[in-house]
Amino acid sequence: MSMNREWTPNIVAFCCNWCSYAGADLAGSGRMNYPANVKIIRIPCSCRLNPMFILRAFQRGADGVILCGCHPGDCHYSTGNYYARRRMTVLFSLLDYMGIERGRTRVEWVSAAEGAKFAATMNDFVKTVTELGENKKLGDLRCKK
Amino acid sequence: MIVNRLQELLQDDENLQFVGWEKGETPFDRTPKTFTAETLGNLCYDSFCGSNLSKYLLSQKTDKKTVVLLKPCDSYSFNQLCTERRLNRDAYHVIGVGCKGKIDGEKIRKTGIKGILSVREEGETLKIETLYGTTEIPRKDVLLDKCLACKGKEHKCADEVLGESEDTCVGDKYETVAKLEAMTPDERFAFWREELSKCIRCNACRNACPACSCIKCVFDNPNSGVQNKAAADDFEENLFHIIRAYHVAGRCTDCGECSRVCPQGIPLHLLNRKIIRDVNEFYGDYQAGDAIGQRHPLTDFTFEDSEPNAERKGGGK
Amino acid sequence: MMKKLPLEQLPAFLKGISETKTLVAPVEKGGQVNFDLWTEDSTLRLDVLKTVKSAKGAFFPQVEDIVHFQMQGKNIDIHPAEVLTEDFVLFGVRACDARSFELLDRVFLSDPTDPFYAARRAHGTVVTLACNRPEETCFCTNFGIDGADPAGDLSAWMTEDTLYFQANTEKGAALVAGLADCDDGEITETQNSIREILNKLPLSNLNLTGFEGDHLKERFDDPRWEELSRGCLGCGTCTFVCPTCQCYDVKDFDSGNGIRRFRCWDSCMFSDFTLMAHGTNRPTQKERFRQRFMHKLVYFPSNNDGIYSCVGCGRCLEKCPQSNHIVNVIKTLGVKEDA
Amino acid sequence: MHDNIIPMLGVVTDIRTDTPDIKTFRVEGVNGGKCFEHMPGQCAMLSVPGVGEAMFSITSSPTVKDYQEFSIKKCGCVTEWLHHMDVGQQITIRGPYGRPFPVDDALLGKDLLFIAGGVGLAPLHSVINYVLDNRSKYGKVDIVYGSRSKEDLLDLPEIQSVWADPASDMKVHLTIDREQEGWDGHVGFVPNFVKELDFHPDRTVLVCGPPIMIKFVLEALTSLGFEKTQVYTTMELRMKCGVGKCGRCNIGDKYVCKDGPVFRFDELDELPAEY
Repeated sequence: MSMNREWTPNIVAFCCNWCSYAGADLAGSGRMNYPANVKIIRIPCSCRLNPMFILRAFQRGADGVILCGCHPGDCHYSTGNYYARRRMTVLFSLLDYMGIERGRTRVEWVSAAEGAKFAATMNDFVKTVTELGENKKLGDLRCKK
Repeated sequence: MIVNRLQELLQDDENLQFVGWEKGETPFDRTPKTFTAETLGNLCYDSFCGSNLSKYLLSQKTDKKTVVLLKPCDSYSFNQLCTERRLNRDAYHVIGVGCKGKIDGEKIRKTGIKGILSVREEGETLKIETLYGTTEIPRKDVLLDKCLACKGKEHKCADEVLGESEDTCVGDKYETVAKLEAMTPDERFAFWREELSKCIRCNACRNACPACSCIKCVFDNPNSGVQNKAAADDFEENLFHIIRAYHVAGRCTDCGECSRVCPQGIPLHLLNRKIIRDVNEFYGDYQAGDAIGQRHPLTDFTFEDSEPNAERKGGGK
Repeated sequence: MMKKLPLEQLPAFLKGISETKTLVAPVEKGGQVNFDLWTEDSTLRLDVLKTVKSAKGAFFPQVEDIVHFQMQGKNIDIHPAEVLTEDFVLFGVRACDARSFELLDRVFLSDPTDPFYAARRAHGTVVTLACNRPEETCFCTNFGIDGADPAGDLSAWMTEDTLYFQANTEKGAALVAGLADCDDGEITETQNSIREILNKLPLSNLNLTGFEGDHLKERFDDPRWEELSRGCLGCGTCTFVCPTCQCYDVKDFDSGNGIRRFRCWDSCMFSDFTLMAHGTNRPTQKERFRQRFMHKLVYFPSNNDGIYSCVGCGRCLEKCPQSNHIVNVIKTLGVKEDA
Repeated sequence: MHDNIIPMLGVVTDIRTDTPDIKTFRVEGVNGGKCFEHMPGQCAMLSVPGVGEAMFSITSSPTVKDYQEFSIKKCGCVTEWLHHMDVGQQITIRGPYGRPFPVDDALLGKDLLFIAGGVGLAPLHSVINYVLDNRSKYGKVDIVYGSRSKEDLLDLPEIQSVWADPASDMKVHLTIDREQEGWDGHVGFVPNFVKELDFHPDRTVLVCGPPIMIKFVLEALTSLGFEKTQVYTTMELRMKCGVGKCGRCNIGDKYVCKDGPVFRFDELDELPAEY
């Protein structure tokens, strides 16, 4: 690995199967640009996101984690994203309290039709995380190359 | 006085069992115990009975009607466990016992008093006899941390109340939380790193916690990839404590057992208290264990809930 | 010949050691005193008798890698972890912890020798310190340990203004070679005052009859284990602060760039300790609780010339969240002499 | 000097599917040949890095010169992984661990009776073949082996063609738990079968199988007049280090990995009943 290669953040995006994953698909088929360092993980619903998943992502080298789900009111399972909204609010606040910058975690509601929003969201998130720099706080030293 | 009342109860039903504390070897040893009619004489309740008996009830057989002694703060945990259907309210006769704050043996030792043979309460003073002579210390200086954040003298669940209680709360219990919130992320991180790096992974905080009542914890599942007994990396320590605190979000009654039992004195309650403060702020005031059957904020929602991304300094106001 | 060092020169003495060797001593961090790396900025706490964790970690760390693997297709590369090759000094160990090393030796240095432990033992110099102010939770005297005369490579006694040293091995003598000689009698007074307190300790006369190996099954089948274990939370506090608990677990961690196999302290109090694919042979806390104390008081002596695997340091008495500790067990199950 | 806890490399050179949930793996050193010498009844730690390490009894006889075999039932993480791998896979191996059956000592010249149930044949397999290769040193040999069904009988081809061959001078008694089409042998549980076969109590017995089977076999043997000092079994507990240090397999003052896994029943009687 070249030493002077510019650092780019690793982003893990957890996407709800019903809306945001399709939104990401649309962004792709519409040839909208968003950075290649966003790794998408599909989950059945935004409320499937176990806090352990987020921490594991950080452990294995993610610099930012974003959750994308259906807009409130549009959940395929009626209410999943309402629960997710509360859970993530509390979790992200706790992570911030422990010193993990607020900008590294985010929740966005992206519908299947919002390919452009997906791309814009990712561009913006990558920009925020790039400014924050490398995640040195929640990473696992053993996983560093 | 308490034992007399328990003896009376025995006259109505000689099959009762009693859950209380027993005196141990050192002046501070108070072991949770289940007593029968024969052993009831050993039951003891005094200023050193700081441990919360609610969690202890989970490990006891309930083939007999159980009389349990609960301090005001313990009654919250009892309610919460009843709410979660881990305890059956009808199986217990709850005696609310008066509490004027419990004494922390560790704090006495930390003041440098060594070789403690006995501790006597005289009003607001503790007379301490040691191997190296006698000494005194004000009672209020060595109360358990959880008593300094007392939730009040009211028993939230009791069939009868014996003795007087006192609210021992000093100042604002969110003071330290607010102080941390005012720091920069890097300072906060440094604070928690220093504290959590002391963790020896004994799991006492989890095992003592009345809200941690899962029969099998995710940290005991080798297939979860969690190194539950090895602080093999800083990350593992952070992971454990974040998940531990977050898993009891909305259910934590702020009973303070986690910090009391920590052998390394990590202020774990500061994590839980942060969550309680957030939940109160975002979703309205809520006290877990206030009453049996409450629905806690994280298993509930409204259509108008705030968005997670809102910028909050230190995750707070 | 004894050596002495004015107490105000202690920091310089320690600095001298730390310049050539790693120096581990009881230092305060985050309000807790533990054996940790000493540097000039450390807060040395020789007044604290009981560090939270015992000194065993210097020879048997809580976590250590034993082997690394690289996987490539169907092939595996095995890279054993390096054993310690540098000398270190463990300063300020009390008599109880010093004895615990002898007990650990019986486990790790018995055939087959544990290479990691053996290397640390070979490279470590243990400097002990007499216990000026024994505490109420101390019960080391029951196990023939004398807090006024600690073992180790180099024994030390501290008075108001002076530190006295007595070397027991060549390794120990090397550390204090440059110090002034003094008369053996200078510590007699300190020793006497320590012994006076030791005799007054409330737990100094525990009755250990009935815990010999030939009573094994009798002790095991004692119905009182049920009652004793009731309050046990099943946490590992007692095990992890204990100087003689030596059970460990071996685990693999896949870091994404190789697999690290490490071992870490384990506790027989944990529910997964003996868990197998088909279940566990110690299904309730009663069996796990019993295992810990049977091992310390019956099984270990039965295999080791009657030596108990407890040194009476009293850490578990102070730290058990439920005050449910080894002294309770000894007092409850020990054979009572008929009055 | 690392050998006791650092594993060496082994290659799986053959995988045989014996029953629906048991496979037998042949393991050789990377340069061919055995990884180490062993005695019947001893165990080895096999591991798949990243998955875990587990103790298995060595199924092949020490008289096999070129390799070692392990018959492994699928029941946990490691075994699951082993069952899914292909020939040529490297694994790690260390051993041998434990006390073997006293084949060159107490068993010499004795009339032997082997009793096995299910995968419990694996550790006895090693002894039986060792006895077969040194046939003149031992007296009469009977093998009682039972399983849930015909398909679950381990090593059936070898049993029928080698052990039951008159040239081997051993008697094989097979049984399955329930009636099954295509099975004309004995049907019934092993302990009852042992009683029906009415062995003379001068035999030395080696038994291995599920704990419940061992319990009833022991009762059956006692009713036939056997003493506990004549019966050997091999135990299994959770093990990690294999050298009597990690404390996991400790029962009473014994460590199964070091003082066992082979125990005589009168020795087990002196241990607390915690296995």
